[in-house]
Amino acid sequence: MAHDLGFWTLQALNALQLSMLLFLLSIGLTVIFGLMHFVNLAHGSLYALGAYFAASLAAVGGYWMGFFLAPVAVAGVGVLLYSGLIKRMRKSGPMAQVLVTFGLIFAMLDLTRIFWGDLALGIEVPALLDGRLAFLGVEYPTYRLFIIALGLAIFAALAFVLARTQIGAMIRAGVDNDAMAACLGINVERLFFMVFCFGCALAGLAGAVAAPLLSVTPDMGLQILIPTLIVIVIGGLGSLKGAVSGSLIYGFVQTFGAVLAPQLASVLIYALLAAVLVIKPVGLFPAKG
Amino acid sequence: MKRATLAALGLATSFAMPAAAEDIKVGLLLPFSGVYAALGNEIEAGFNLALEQFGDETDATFEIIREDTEVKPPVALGKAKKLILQDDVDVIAGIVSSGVLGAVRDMVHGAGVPLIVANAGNDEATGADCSPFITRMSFSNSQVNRPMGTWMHEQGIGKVYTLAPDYAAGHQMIDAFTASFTAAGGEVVGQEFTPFQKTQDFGPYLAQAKASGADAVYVFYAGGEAISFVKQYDSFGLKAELPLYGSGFLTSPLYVNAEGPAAEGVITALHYVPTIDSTANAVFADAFTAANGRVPSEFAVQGYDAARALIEATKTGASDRASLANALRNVKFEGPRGTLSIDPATNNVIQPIYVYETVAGEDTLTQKVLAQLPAEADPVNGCEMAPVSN
Amino acid sequence: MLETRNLDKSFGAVHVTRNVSLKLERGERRVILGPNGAGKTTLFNQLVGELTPDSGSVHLAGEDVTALPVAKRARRGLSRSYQKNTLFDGLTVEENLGLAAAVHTGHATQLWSDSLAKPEVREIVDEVANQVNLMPYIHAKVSEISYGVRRQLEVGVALATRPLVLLMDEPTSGVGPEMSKGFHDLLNNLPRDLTMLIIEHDMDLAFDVADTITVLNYGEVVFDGLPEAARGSKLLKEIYLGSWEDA
Amino acid sequence: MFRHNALRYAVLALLAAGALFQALTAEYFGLEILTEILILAMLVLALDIVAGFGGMVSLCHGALMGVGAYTYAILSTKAGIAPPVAMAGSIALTGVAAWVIGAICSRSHGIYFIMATLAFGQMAYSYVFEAPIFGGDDGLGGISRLDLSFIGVDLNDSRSFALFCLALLAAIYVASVLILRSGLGRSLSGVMHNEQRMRALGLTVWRVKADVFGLSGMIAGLAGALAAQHILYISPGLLSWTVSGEALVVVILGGLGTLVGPLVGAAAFVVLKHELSAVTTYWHLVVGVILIAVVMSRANGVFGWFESRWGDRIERRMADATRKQQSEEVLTDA
Repeated sequence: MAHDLGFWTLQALNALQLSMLLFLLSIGLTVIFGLMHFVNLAHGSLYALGAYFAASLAAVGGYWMGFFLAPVAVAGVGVLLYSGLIKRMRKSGPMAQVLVTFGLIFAMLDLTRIFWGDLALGIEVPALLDGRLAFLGVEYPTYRLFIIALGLAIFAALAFVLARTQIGAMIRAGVDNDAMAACLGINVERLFFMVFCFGCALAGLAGAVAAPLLSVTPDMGLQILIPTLIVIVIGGLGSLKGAVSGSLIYGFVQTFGAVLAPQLASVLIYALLAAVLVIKPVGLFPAKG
Repeated sequence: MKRATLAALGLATSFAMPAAAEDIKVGLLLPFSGVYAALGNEIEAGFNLALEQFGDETDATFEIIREDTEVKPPVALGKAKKLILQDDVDVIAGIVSSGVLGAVRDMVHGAGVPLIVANAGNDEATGADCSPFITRMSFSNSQVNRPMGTWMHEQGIGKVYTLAPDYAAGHQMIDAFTASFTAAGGEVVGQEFTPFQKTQDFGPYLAQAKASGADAVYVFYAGGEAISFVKQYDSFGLKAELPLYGSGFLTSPLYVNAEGPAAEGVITALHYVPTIDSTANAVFADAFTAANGRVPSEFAVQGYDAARALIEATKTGASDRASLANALRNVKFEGPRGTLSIDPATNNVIQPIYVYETVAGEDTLTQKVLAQLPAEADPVNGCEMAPVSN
Repeated sequence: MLETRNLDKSFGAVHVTRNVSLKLERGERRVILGPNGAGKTTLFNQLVGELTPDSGSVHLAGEDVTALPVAKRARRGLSRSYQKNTLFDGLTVEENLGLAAAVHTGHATQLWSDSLAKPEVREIVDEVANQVNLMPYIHAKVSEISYGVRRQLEVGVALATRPLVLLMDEPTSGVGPEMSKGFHDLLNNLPRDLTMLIIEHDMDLAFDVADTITVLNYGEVVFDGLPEAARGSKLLKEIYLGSWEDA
Repeated sequence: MFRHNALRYAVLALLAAGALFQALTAEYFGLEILTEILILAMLVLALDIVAGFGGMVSLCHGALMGVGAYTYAILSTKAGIAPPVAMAGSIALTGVAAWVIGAICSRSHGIYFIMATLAFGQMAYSYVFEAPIFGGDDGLGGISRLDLSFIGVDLNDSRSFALFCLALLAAIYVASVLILRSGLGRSLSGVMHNEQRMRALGLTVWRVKADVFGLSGMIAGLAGALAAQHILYISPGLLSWTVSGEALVVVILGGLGTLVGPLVGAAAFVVLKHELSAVTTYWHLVVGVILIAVVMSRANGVFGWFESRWGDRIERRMADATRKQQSEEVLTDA
């Protein structure tokens, strides 16, 4: 294990890249949960949908068209889901929600197969982000640096919006106590709708961003779901801090686990999750104490 | 115990009623959903094409009953039982995953139903677990990789780092390569097996490969993992300093377009390449492309040759389970892959292996055959087969 | 029987329990009075272990139980009722009492037999049902009985663990004055050796049952003595009645 | 706590008669499906006990079943232990594993409980998937069935095996009812209704949860050992979280907390799956849509819907009768 500093820098960047991708996914899921107490297991399917939209749009108008329009398209699906299902499920218990969204996973998996086929798709990294950049003494793929930067930018933007703006205050009030928020004259229903669609858009964005990195397959949503859930449960549901810390923990444990203890790599993260739940049954930074 | 089980289940060979002469019931057992659905469809397309092209050569007619394995061994076993006991098929063809093959092996063997394997490559199926009823028209994991070890060393590559998914096929492919590569005098400087179907980010492993001091990297990945791997390998800029070699599934025509330019220059070995220069291949590839709008992959040719083998077998007059099993073991024909024959010791197909480089074609990627390595039979690996008696 | 020494608890900047020391003798019936937010329920929660005090200790029958979890304290004889009904809604009155009695008799974790069929459990259920006047409703589901009867059951469930010390958080909360009176008669008829600590809002009613009175204000004990003394206390009237008027 | 009512008895009798009829008359494939239903029924009973009566919505019961199946397979094939002992061993080991999971997760509630059990299930899945002794992704074969020839039963005959599973299912059903009616079962329902109060009454809540989870795990383990003997081949897919998810779907679609409902659900699910997959490879889509529709209808599953429509009427009539009796008693007391 005679690795130089560059090797570890590279691995740290890999970990960060994975963390940021997971952050994009988990933040939407966790805020939807924190605000609406809604468990959306189909969040991973929205991510897959984002990747497929991006692949189709990229074929027509290049990468950036997919990058910008796929989240919009997924948000559109979010609108349909919200008005068709979610709105009516809001008052149901977590079990009913788990089941409906479990049904959605099934349905959306087969719908993507019907529309896009079983064959894996791929899209190319845009010319602008192709190649590598010298960074911290290592050569690192530009596109991966872009993902890291995008994740950090969205984190910063969300932190700002939540802490400093009117809508952020409304969301915080809603997470804290939605009945109270309603009393304060906040249109909770509209707030939920907006947050849900925004969460969907972020999932779509994550899919669009992941597509050039990975392959676009019907089961990619199922594959990413478990890591995303682990992230938000370790971090604690409903909080930005939880989502970002959970993502970082997952990214680093997974990456360095693969390097240092490859035999244990896949069990490690589950063991960590179990440990966290034993010590803090509601995760590290839950929105409510 | 096993025999007793099957006898009691009412599956003994004597129980199988010979079907009406020359009307042959074929169970097509393939994944039409799940992760390998694309392979199932590809194999079926090839299978149907062969029936169309060569069906007239035999007097037999075929009734196809397709069943979806969902890539789940228990489901597949249930479907195999249904085909054998309820539909009373004469022969089964298909099977993509080795897990599914392992699951149905005892069933078809005990029931005495011939099985033409159209993909699953685990070495045991034509080794320790071989059966006179199981004939493989696809490949074995070792067969595809073994010649590459010698060939790569001949090209002057001394040190190699290997990567593959952590499951039986991954180990068999890499082990076969490692054995021949080290026997030729090469050195494997590092080896890693990544969690199967759970690895999406290969970055951590690529950094290790880079740091290993190898001259080249040899890998086996397939499907979605192959796409991610090839693209990520390229994005780290490793292709220039550390050439990428591998088992040919890595750049299969089925996936290479999703990999894009990242796949250019990757050199791999496989039992079929769509650009093989022969009449048989031209006939096949043109018809397949016309019917499906894409060039055929190795999976398509496996389905094609499986049907072809069945047709050849019926030409001998075989029509029931036992006679078909015997006839299948003796088929020999000239196909898109070259001359195919069945190794009498193991029932595995004997075929040449092609080393090819993925290169940019006119508008899509294409394959440039670098070498045709001679057909070799696998070692017997503990296979013992009693002949099938009628 | 029940004693606290210098209990202290804060939630952030809010000091909810300040250096509370109480001592209840066996069979003593003490009522805790105090305005809303005086820290009465918080004190209860620390006594039974649902909250951990920042400092100080709780002693039950001479033993320091501060470190013990809720269930262990309960098994040592500390039982409580809640200000808001915390009953088992889908079950009958009998089953509600039976659940508590079974914990006391050790049948609650038994796999081989029905706890409610055990004579020991039945005996307690019948006795408690008589003590809190629940006999006429014994087979009715909680959802089928009136609010007042539910308050009786709330105390009954706590009683069915056969406690040494019974803590009652506003047992008459939400019931009319007529019924409250009856409720206090019921409490007065409980065995004399049962130690009781009762949070009560209504001062007049409190005097019906109290042997001693403790008054809390801003988490602090401001009065500790006999009811007669309390009745005359000017301090008490000021702090207590003032806020009682708005309640 | 669990109660039978006229409707539940009627449906049980119908189910038993149907299963028996199928077991005695069906052809080979019908018996396969029946056995699949019976084994799934055991799993969903196990799940209904914890989820329907203890509020512990587990997403690791599929994995528990897998643990039972693998334990049986490993013990009987690799360790050379006699099948009956291997079966007892697999039930015991799965029970212990479940007890530990139940104990660790007992502090988590709601979605956290679901996620925590999911984590444990995935942990088992990953381990089995990767450890070479379990045959990895390819799975494990060469499994043999229990030898009951000493009482003249040959379990290698599918009909006998189906009847054997039916008998075991009946025994498990009775055991489940007894568990739910025991002191432990009553305490469990107390915990589900109001955990804080049970704790305040002196109950060691985590022990109750762990014990029931362990018992439920034993049933899942038995289902697993039977699944291994039924298919004679096992693969890690058995432990995947989607199996747990499907079991949960069956419990909910059948009717959570009714015991009888999930049995109906198991039969419906397996038959539906087979019928649909024969027609289309997109059967997941149909199942998904049905699932959404049923949950959206806000009924407690198919059986629950039926029960609330018809069962209530019967129940009310019975309740009226007892109440009349009670009021008479009160009058005589006075």
